[in-house]
Amino acid sequence: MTDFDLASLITFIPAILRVTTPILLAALGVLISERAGVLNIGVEGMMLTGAFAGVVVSAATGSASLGFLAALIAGGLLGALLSFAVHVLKSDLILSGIALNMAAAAGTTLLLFMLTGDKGMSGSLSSKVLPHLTIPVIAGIPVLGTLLSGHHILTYAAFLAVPGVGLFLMRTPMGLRLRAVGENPESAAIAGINVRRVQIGALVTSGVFAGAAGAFLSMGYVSWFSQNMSAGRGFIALAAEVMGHGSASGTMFASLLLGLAEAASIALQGAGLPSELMQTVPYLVPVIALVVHARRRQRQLARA
Amino acid sequence: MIRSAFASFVITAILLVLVVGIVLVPIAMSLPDPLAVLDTFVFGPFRNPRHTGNIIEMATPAMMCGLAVAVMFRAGMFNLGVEGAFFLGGLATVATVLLVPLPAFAMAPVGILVGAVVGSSVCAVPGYLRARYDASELVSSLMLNFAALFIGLFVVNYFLRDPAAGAMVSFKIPAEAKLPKLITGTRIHLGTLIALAACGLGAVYLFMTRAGFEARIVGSNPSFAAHLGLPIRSILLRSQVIGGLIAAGAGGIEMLGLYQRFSWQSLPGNGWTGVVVAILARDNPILLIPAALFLSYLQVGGDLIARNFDVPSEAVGLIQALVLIVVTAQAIMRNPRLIRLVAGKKPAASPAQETKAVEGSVA
Amino acid sequence: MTDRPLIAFAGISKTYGNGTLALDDVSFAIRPGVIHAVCGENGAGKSTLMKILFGLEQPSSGSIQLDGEAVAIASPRVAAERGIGMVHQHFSLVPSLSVAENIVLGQEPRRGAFLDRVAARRRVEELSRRYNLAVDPDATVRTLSVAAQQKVEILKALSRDVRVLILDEPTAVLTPPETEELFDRLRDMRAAGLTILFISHKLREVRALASHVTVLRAGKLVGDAPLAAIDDEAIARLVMGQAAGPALKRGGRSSGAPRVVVTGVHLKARDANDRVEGIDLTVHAGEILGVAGVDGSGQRGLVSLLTGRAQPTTGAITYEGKPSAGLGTAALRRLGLAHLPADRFQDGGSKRMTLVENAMAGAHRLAAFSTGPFLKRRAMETRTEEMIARYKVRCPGPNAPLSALSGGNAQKLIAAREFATEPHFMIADQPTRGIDVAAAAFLHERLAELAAKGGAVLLITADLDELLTLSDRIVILYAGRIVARLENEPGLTPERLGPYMLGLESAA
Amino acid sequence: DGPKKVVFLVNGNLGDKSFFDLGAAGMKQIKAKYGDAVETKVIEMGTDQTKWLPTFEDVSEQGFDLIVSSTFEIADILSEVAPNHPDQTYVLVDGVMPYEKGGYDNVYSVVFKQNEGSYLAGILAAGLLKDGTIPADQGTSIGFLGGMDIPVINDFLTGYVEGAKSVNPDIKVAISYAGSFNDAAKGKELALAQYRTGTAIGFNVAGLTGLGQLAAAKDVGKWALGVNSDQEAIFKESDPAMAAKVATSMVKNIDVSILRTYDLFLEGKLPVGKVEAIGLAENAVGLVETGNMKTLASDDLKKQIETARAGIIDGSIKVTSAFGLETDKLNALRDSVRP
Ligand SMILES: Nc1ncnc2c1ncn2[C@@H]1O[C@H](COP(=O)(O)OP(=O)(O)OP(=O)(O)O)[C@@H](O)[C@H]1O
Ligand SMILES: Nc1ncnc2c1ncn2[C@@H]1O[C@H](COP(=O)(O)OP(=O)(O)OP(=O)(O)O)[C@@H](O)[C@H]1O
Ligand SMILES: [Mg+2]
Ligand SMILES: [Mg+2]
Repeated sequence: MTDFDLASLITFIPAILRVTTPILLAALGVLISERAGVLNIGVEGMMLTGAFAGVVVSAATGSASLGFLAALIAGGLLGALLSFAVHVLKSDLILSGIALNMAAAAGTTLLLFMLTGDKGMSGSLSSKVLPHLTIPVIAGIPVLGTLLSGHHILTYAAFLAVPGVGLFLMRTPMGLRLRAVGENPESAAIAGINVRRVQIGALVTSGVFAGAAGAFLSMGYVSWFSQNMSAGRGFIALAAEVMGHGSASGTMFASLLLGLAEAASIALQGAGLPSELMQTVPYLVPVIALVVHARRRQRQLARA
Repeated sequence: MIRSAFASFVITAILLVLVVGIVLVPIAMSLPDPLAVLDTFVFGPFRNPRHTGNIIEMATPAMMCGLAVAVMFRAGMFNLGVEGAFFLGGLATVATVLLVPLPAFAMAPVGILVGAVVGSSVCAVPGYLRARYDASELVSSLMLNFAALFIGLFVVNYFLRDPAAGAMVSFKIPAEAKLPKLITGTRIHLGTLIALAACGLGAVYLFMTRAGFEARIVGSNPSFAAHLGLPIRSILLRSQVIGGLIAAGAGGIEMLGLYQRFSWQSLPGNGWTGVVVAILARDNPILLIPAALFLSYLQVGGDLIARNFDVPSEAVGLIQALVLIVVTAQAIMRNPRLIRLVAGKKPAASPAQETKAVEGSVA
Repeated sequence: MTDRPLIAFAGISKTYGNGTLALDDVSFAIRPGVIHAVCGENGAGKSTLMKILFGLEQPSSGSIQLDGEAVAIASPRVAAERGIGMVHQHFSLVPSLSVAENIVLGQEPRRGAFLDRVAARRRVEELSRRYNLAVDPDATVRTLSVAAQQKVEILKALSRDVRVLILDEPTAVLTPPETEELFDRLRDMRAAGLTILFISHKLREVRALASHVTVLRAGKLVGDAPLAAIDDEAIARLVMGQAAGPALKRGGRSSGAPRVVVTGVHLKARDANDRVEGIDLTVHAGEILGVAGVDGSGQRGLVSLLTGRAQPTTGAITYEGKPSAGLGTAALRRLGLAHLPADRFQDGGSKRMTLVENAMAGAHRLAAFSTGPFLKRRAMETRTEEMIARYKVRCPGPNAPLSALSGGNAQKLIAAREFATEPHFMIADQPTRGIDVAAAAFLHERLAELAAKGGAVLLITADLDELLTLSDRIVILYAGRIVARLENEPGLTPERLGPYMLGLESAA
Repeated sequence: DGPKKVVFLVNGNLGDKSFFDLGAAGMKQIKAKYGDAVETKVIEMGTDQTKWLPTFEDVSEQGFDLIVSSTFEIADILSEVAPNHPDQTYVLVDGVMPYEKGGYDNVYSVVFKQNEGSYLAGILAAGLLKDGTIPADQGTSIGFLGGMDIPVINDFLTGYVEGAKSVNPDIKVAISYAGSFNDAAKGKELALAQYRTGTAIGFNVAGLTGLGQLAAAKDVGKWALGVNSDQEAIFKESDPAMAAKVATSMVKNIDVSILRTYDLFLEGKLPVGKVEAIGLAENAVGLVETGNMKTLASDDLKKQIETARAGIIDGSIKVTSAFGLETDKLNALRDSVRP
């Protein structure tokens, strides 16, 4: 792994995009909820449930699209559930999110056991996966082909969703209302906006994104569901959103940075350093980046 | 005050019966002896002193982690480093008692102290980055938790590992370093008293000292703190250092109280328990004690039915998640009509939108 | 005009969650096409009543009739549908959004799926022209001065098709010409058939504008009459439950040694409204120096320099002879600085903390209130109770959260805290904004008393009556500079100040 | 008297596709074989280690005839509980009691020589490359994907490396650790990184994480080696294309050995107070030879594997164990094969 030439760098890029995809999808979901003032801590559980629903429904129907739809619906339903806890029962938002994560971890395992008799994974189900896309002309061009073609459909979806979410938040009436609700719910209510409805919508949408992120794990990365397979990515997504300072493009760059750090730590395994130390890389790089970024902001503010 | 607090407890109790009823009853009905299942869940933890002891053992780290979270949340810091601080504190404590030649009487106090100082870095570093550079403490603490985990595993593997052991665990903790047991027949140890004292001191700190008062001012309105000329950065940092010391100290106490060796290979999850407990207690150090005991009671009751009946442990997890949501449900808990019904009196003022405050500090 | 009332309140009572009885069986009617004033002391229940009409609060009992028909106004949306608009006492704008976005929020013009920004901007420009309230539609609200935000508030309320417009203390921060302009517009609107509910503590404004007045005291209706049938003194008596005391006499103090000297100070700020472009200023012991100026002329920058929250880019400030360079707020407060901030909830206190905590913050380090690291809670509480009594703060008790207080009462508590330290130098920034006549008079006495005892006072206010009543000398700020320095002689009138404030004249 | 009662205590959660699931499978086999004459039970104790001791104490008082549990961590728990319940019989799978200090006459320990089975896996992997069954353009090195850098995982590694070296002393082994046992996506990414840099066949010893290697092998058309249970069989029905890339699995017959333990217990022949190390000789570990390996491996290679098996059983071949191995020595071994 010492020959870090251009060729190996280019083969490295698909890995970065793969690692980034679930983080980015979930982080965009977190972004929508956060801008509406209801930070979705339950994104981890929603991801896991999405992964589960995708596998089970695609195995039952034999259709990857139906499985994917189920993943989105499952995530959205959990968003609705979280919002029920927060808006109807008036429970604490953070605590309800944590509880939702607990419930999702237990619930998916329990359902898996009831369906397959196995608590670990769904290997016995013939579930379907979503395709990788080859872009006709571009695929043939040497470097560009590797960069732009042959990725998983949800990788494209995730990156296309970035301007989509950005435009939605910054340029549509709904996005305007959502930001107003998140920043100052009293003022939004005075302006005649139904705060509760906007927040419910945001949590459901957030859940849908998390469901898509989960589907990427179980219908893209691998072709099965396994216990707790989200493995903390929801929390990484939370961090990515915060690092992105509330903008869609910022969230994308933060997710890419986190993905890059993770992919680098994977590629550097076997360089002879203790594996534990290599594993700290994906967690230290973001902290350093955060500080560098924050210092620059501070200087800019000081200069202004 | 007391009456409405009491009313809250009565409402909680009634609710719990309902929740447990809704989830557990169908499961229990499918088993041969449904009543025994319910009975074990509710009363089982008190039938055997050992099980009652389990509640208290489990509540000990929960109280301290809850306190660490509460101290930081009160200063407006959404620092999640308690998880990593607890882990690293446990590790550094064990490393100290194993590697540093100390007289027997000094092992536990010095070990815990070193553990607290070393482990607190997981909260203090994000605290410093926030105070100095205004870098989000949520992100850096979330990340440093994992960094602490892997650095900890590295230390165990290369410096503390018992090669005679078949797993990656440290050498055994010397018996002299263990915290004394308080009640025979249980594992309740000195750490429980430390945790209770810590909660008491935490209440004193937050509500009766100048420093705690200032931290709360910063936490509730930083602009007001600036108007008063309070040294905001050092107050923020101080709160997170204190939180880190408590959390890491709790890790050390847990190790010397209940463990034979350092054997964690992943983050033990006490930080999240701390967040849950702190929210249940509304960041009030005294209420942390019943909150932690309540959570542990649920856990022990759940474990008992999972162990003794054909109830999947996951079903117990579901019940616990549901209970958590319901006991913080203001729509029910603080429903003025309900409280009046139970206490026969008007409810106290509810501080406006507490969730909002937490969100605010995230941004 | 018909005689049938447009709005009728019937037996409205409101008890807040904490048990405060804010309104007690209030019934009165408002005829269409009039300007109807509502007066009352701080905490009398004016805002609460208006919030009920606007659907923000629900009455505990009683009902509202609109056009003779009982209606349930469940939310602001319902109110808007019924043609009711409101300008709030406390701002209801979203700081990070632009002026145009704030104004169209909730009824956005669309182009396809997108927000039609051009149409939004056009709508604002049109409103702004129609009502003669100049605002920049693209400015971010956060960067606007309080007065500019107030204008946005008014435009926002007017942007809906309203037949009833509620204005809860809209003039508190407007300059006289701006107020006059607003009144002209309001009269036009009335002429066009709009019904206006107008809340103000200033009797002069009520008389100039309204045709009918309703007075609330402690939640009860104590008076309801056409203005033609009632004189000022009678209204004041209804408001306060007693006759007003003698008015304060202006000036007449002898000033002592220079206490705060500002020389050639510049401050570069991100926001042009906060920039200070070279100010020389001396505040002497025993005098009240009034600062006039359209809001956003550099007052905020000046205050942040004097309170140690910002350091001058160039120039120097000395404090009792010592240079204050590098000293932060804490150090300055120790030297005897006190500051009544313009935005009481943003800077002046913490809504979620109790009255005791708000009142004692800052003083808590004094020996009287702490021993070693510990607070003396009993002493703090006793002291707060004294403040509450002395400043007549209407509240459920010292341990209630600040959020439960009406705007004016919160301001009184904060003033009590700032005066309590017997400061050497007091910066009073809009000290009586939104405060009732009696309370304002009380605060004026405190300021005068402080000066009489040798304190130096810098009074920044948009209320020119207040300025002229209290100040010994007056400086006028325009675009970060002092454009006039005047002795407050008996002949000085608001009209003389106007041209300086608008930058039309300079005498410095 | 009534049926015998046996309990298996899981110090974690089921679904690991490793010791715990295999232990539970062993309990099923006992039930299947003895029917109404036995009551079996599986208790999940979860990952919170402070709960394990109380569970053992409870269970020890509930009149079970045999209490079975696994992994080294349980040795510490049993060293506290077993002496207090001298009449109770315990079985510790994959862990050893400190018998040398005396006591523990009521605990039977059984450990698996996974290094022996892995030695054969190493021969297979290196052999497939050497004889060209896997063409050189697929890669020239072999891979190892571990869950964590811990002794029980490294015990697979030492055998695997030594077996491969016995075929080709210059063999290169790409070694990665995932740091987690339930992150299949990360396992896939780690495996892809290995395959990308010249690995042609990899061995996964990482629970659910390791299964990611199979997905990677399928995507890039290279080879995987399963562990603990027959991983080819897991996907045979649901994803034949993926199952086709599993050359074989190194199985650890924990289930079989638990059944054997119970047989011995019934016969009164269970060697309590002792540790038994079982490996190739006892058929406790080994390769799955009925699946892809049957057609994939040449006869020569199969013969070579047989020879090695015999050598290990008769003691002429010594396989290094990671248990008790110092970190330095292990690092030296890893360095010697680094690509
Ligand atoms: N990835 C992208 N590709 C193309 N256009 C984008 C992309 N992201 C954002 N945009 C455009 O930029 C606009 C701004 O969106 P974005 O989410 O970046 O907010 P922002 O204005 O940068 O927020 P902030 O105030 O935090 O800087 C969007 O409305 C959209 O038109
Ligand atoms: N949200 C609330 N919760 C509890 N009490 C409140 C709340 N809002 C107002 N009050 C109380 O209700 C009473 C009436 O308040 P309101 O705001 O209507 O007064 P106001 O007449 O508008 O006073 P001001 O002139 O100071 O604005 C006051 O005693 C106040 O303390
Ligand atoms: Mg941006
Ligand atoms: Mg009011």
